Amino acid sequence: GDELKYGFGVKPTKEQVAGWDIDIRPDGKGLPAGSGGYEEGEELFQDLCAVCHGEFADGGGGRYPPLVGGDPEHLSQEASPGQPEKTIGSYWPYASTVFDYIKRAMPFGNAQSLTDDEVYAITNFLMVENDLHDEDQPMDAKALIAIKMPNEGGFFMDPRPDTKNPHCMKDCYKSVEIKSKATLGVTPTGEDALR
Amino acid sequence: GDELKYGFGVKPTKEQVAGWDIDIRPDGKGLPAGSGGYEEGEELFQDLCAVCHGEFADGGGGRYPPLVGGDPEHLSQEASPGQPEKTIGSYWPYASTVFDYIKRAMPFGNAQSLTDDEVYAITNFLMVENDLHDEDQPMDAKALIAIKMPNEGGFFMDPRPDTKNPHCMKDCYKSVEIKSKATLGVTPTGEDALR
Amino acid sequence: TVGATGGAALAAGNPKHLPPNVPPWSMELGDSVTAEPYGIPSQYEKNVHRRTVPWLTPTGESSISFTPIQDLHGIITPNGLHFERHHGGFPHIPKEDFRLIVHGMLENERMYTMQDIMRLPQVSRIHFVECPANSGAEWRGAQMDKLQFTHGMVSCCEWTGVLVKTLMEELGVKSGAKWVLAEGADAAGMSRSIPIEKLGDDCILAYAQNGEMLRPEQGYPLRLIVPGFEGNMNVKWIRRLEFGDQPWHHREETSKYTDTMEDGSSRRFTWFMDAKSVITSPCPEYPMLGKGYHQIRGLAWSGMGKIKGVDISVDGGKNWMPARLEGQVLDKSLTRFVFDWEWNGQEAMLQSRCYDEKGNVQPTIDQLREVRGTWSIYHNNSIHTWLVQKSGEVLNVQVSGK
Amino acid sequence: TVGATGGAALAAGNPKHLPPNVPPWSMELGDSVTAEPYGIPSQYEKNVHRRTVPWLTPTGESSISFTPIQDLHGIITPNGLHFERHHGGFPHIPKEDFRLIVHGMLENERMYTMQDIMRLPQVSRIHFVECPANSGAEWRGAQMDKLQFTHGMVSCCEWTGVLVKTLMEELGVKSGAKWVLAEGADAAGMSRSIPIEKLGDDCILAYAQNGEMLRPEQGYPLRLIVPGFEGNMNVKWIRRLEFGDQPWHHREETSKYTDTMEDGSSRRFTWFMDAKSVITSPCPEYPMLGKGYHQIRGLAWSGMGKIKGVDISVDGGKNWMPARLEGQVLDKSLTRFVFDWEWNGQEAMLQSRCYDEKGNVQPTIDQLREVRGTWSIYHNNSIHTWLVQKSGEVLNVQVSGK
Ligand code: HEC
Ligand code: HEC
Ligand SMILES: [Ca+2]
Ligand SMILES: [Ca+2]
Ligand SMILES: [Ca+2]
Ligand SMILES: [Ca+2]
Ligand SMILES: [Ca+2]
Ligand SMILES: [Ca+2]
Ligand SMILES: [Co+2]
Ligand SMILES: [Co+2]
Repeated sequence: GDELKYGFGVKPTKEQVAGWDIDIRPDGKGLPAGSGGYEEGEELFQDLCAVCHGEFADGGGGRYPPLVGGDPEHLSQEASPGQPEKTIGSYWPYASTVFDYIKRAMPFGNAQSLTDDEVYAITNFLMVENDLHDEDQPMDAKALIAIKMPNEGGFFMDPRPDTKNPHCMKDCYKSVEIKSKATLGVTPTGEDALR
Repeated sequence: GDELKYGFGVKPTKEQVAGWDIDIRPDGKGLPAGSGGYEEGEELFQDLCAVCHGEFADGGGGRYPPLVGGDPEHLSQEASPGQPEKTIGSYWPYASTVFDYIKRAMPFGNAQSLTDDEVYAITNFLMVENDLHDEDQPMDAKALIAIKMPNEGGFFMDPRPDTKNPHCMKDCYKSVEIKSKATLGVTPTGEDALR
Repeated sequence: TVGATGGAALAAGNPKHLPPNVPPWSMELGDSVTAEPYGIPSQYEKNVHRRTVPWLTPTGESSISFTPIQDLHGIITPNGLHFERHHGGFPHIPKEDFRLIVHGMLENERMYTMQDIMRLPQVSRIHFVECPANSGAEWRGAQMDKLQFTHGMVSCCEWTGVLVKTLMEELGVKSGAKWVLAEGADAAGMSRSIPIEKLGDDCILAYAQNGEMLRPEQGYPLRLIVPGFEGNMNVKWIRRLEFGDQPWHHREETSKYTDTMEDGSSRRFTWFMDAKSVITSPCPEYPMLGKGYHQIRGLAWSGMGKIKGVDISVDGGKNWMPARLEGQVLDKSLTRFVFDWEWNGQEAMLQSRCYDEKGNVQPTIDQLREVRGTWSIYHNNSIHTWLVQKSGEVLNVQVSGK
Repeated sequence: TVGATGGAALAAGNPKHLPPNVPPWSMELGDSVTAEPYGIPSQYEKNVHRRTVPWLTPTGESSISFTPIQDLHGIITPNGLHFERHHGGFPHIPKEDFRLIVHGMLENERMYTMQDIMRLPQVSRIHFVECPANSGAEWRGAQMDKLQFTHGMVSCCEWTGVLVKTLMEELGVKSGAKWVLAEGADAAGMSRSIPIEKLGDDCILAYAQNGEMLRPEQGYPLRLIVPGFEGNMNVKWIRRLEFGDQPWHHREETSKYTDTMEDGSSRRFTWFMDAKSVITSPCPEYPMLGKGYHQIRGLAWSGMGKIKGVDISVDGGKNWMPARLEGQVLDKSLTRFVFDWEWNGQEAMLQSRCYDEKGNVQPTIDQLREVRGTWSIYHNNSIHTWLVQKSGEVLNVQVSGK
């Protein structure tokens, strides 16, 4: 344009932008037209996703992340000592993220290969499995945005700095005790350290 | 030693130092015992050096530097326009450098392989060829140091800074003329730029 | 004075090559110039390379490799050793096929080639990049047995590129724009929401690291540098910047890279990398060589500015002494510290504690857990302890002081 | 405003990979972490490497390779691209077989292993190394047709090692010691006399460049760094330092590296690398892309201190405008400058002229020849001129102004 100081590059066409403008926001901005049913989604999931995420989308006991499981009421240490189980239903604040992430990144190895209808269908399946959607209802933009995620209220903004080390220089402790030691050999050596 | 702050390393033995302490100074310090004659030197030169530096040590028209040639009186542009021919006799300020350099670096590909007697012999040969030594006299430390190189007086200490750009910013010249242009293709491309 | 001269015995070498002998390399010609048109490290440094820990992630394409900081000096990380953190493997993108689309709440939208980007006014800045999962395993206790794995997800280069601010000024940001989505062209389409004040401050669309074009695994041909912020906001292979008025809350800032507290609530947008330091010598990979003088060395850095100082303790935090900062001390950059120590051969607990120019002081692991619990996964910037044993061996431990 | 947008046309790329299409690398997984445990450059940057000019020297073992400064940014030279200047090829020395003997006019003589050297107090400094023969061919007139060959014998790294001063203080220098011989373990046994004031000032026995151990061709495992002084005084594979009271006048400071004047007399010990600069963009390898905005970029450096400023002329030196120094401005280091230019498409003669903090101003080639003649071979730090043609092509020329 004339008012550009340098003028490098070109104005992208609407089509060019649309091909890459795949992001979804929590308020639904970016959600495409389309919809998908639960059964279709379940079938797609079994065909394209279950090999890694398990038939029931709970990880299947394998290496890949579970997409179902955990409990949004059990994220505290009091309720669940140790690493809480964080999945879509137990942890994610917004439903939009499910659609966005599947569309841009899954299946792993063939990202951005699903049609929008297919993403809606798979999202339908996953939301049903996470007890967040009725399997008899289609999933479309409107239905997705209507879903209020159980852990939406569980997030708050970064409050750091949050530690205050008094910066003591002398006689800071009476005694110091070793609480844990790393086990030798726990990290790989030789070829094992190269995938 | 006890008085060392860090104490790393060890005190080298005299032998360890002597094995590497090969440098020669203009006043003769470092010159080893030994000597060599002109004919021996000439033979050694033909056997070990002439293949690169030419039978007469003048470069032989090849790629390697001449060791004989030029004229210490002809280093000026008035006497010899263009690159003056700089060799041992026409340019080097000290005879010691000849011994030092041959001992540490030549022959190229088998450095530090000559005995001290051999270096004296080859030095004898080269000094004779440079009109700086009598071929009937042996070359030893004393004889080497006695040689006063013709261009010894031709050197002086760095006087820089030696330019004074007035750091003009505006209207510095009335006119500017191109005096030369590089020829395209003079530097190698592709595999030719890798030896 | 000290008398630790174990060096000679420990680094014996082949007697044929030692003084007074003249070794072969002082006699035979070496390699020619351009024997390696693009040089490679010495064959005697083959041990210096990135490493991964296969059991940390499901697969190598979504995984981490660690910089061998135990083998490095100064503050620059050489390009071949920069740590990796990928979510879909790293692509090999032909430069001429690369495009960056900048769109959304702008007066002018634009699509750039690499040639376009490189014609814009250029800046060069030295900054660290650290993954917030660095030292993450240590939340639970001393876990990793080597420095490369406790602290190796941090690197530092001179980055060259165009300030995003330059683009923003040229294209004109519409009023109301508060957030920008940065999205990569990798198979993960890695995306993060960046607050616009930060983006227009010191963020760089970078194409060079330590002088040459980015490495494929660092985002060739273009990446975002968000100085001092979480590693994965420094989006690699960046293909898109969308200007908007709300954050996107995408997967890498909700499911991941959020920090869950003891009470089950979670912090989001935990952007700053905190002030952090670690001793790199000695360490498990490079134990003590003997009693006497040892220069303790390490690295310190802060996402909030320059490092102001580093203190060293050799008794697990009871007493501290100031270290010296060596070389360049730069904003949001690795900083080298050194400290002269006399080791008496007894057990010792070595710690470094840094503080930055904004007044932030590196906390102990107890102070951190007090506030954040043990399961927040990320942002473990705690003071790290090496237990030096009488044998000289160095172990990763965690300590508590009363 | 300007309208130079040749970029899109010039960097077309494969339409299948361009927006709105999603290219394969955004869909298929890339390479895993540690696919390259020691990383290598992108296959699309294969053109970026050192080059030599075979006809400059008799043989590759005594020769030069040039850094491709036309392809670089910022001030750091990545290790694989550091220029080379060897006199007997470069050796591959096993670290454990390496020894440094320090002897002569000292209270204590010492022999060190690499382990010993690395235990000593460490410093890290960013310095350029330049061969005095850099730009040497240009004394006679515009000779080399490419920037890599007119100015590529200069590189800049972060060097880490022990200050020679530290050794001198420990070993105790005897009164009367004024000169030190630095000698290498290569097949040339490269030796230079160093004045003791300089050696004890900022000289470093360096073992690391840009964080990792030296490259074989840069002196692995140990080299001398003599900041700001002639390249070959930075002795590589250094095996010996002898303290004495007289200079040695060895071959590399008499037969070579001395400067013969018009009248036939010759300067010796011309140690300082003078203030020097060159425009790296545009240049013959990277011509102008079109009319309008072009950020002129280049490098400036001085062996006497920091660069204070750089001026740019586009009319062969008639008029000058100040450039901006970008990034780090350090003592005896490469310094990046940038200058915003609007090219009107007409012929232009671009020059850069630097000045350092000591008041030295880079001279024109005429000013240099006035003092030194044309045949002094070394230390050509003259203002360099690029002739920009209407086609955008850039030629190496020399000009004279009246
Ligand atoms: C070949 C293995 C594989 C396949 C097939 C696969 N995924 Fe994944 N999935 C992964 C991996 C690995 C991750 C974690 C990626 C990361 O963290 O970088 C993941 C993560 C996810 C996540 C985010 C989980 C979280 O808690 O953050 C979702 C949702 C998901 N996958 C959905 C799907 C869907 C839907 C499909 C099929 C259309 C699918 N995946 C197919 C491997 C796979
Ligand atoms: C395989 C080739 C070769 C052989 C054989 C050789 N030289 Fe050389 N010589 C060279 C090269 C190449 C140089 C220049 C080295 C440099 O500048 O780094 C040189 C340089 C010299 C110089 C310095 C010349 C100057 O003007 O600075 C002297 C003296 C010399 N050689 C003597 C000898 C002697 C004596 C021998 C035999 C004992 C010998 N050379 C054998 C290749 C050779
Ligand atoms: Ca969008
Ligand atoms: Ca069903
Ligand atoms: Ca419950
Ligand atoms: Ca000596
Ligand atoms: Ca004869
Ligand atoms: Ca004469
Ligand atoms: Co965070
Ligand atoms: Co000189």
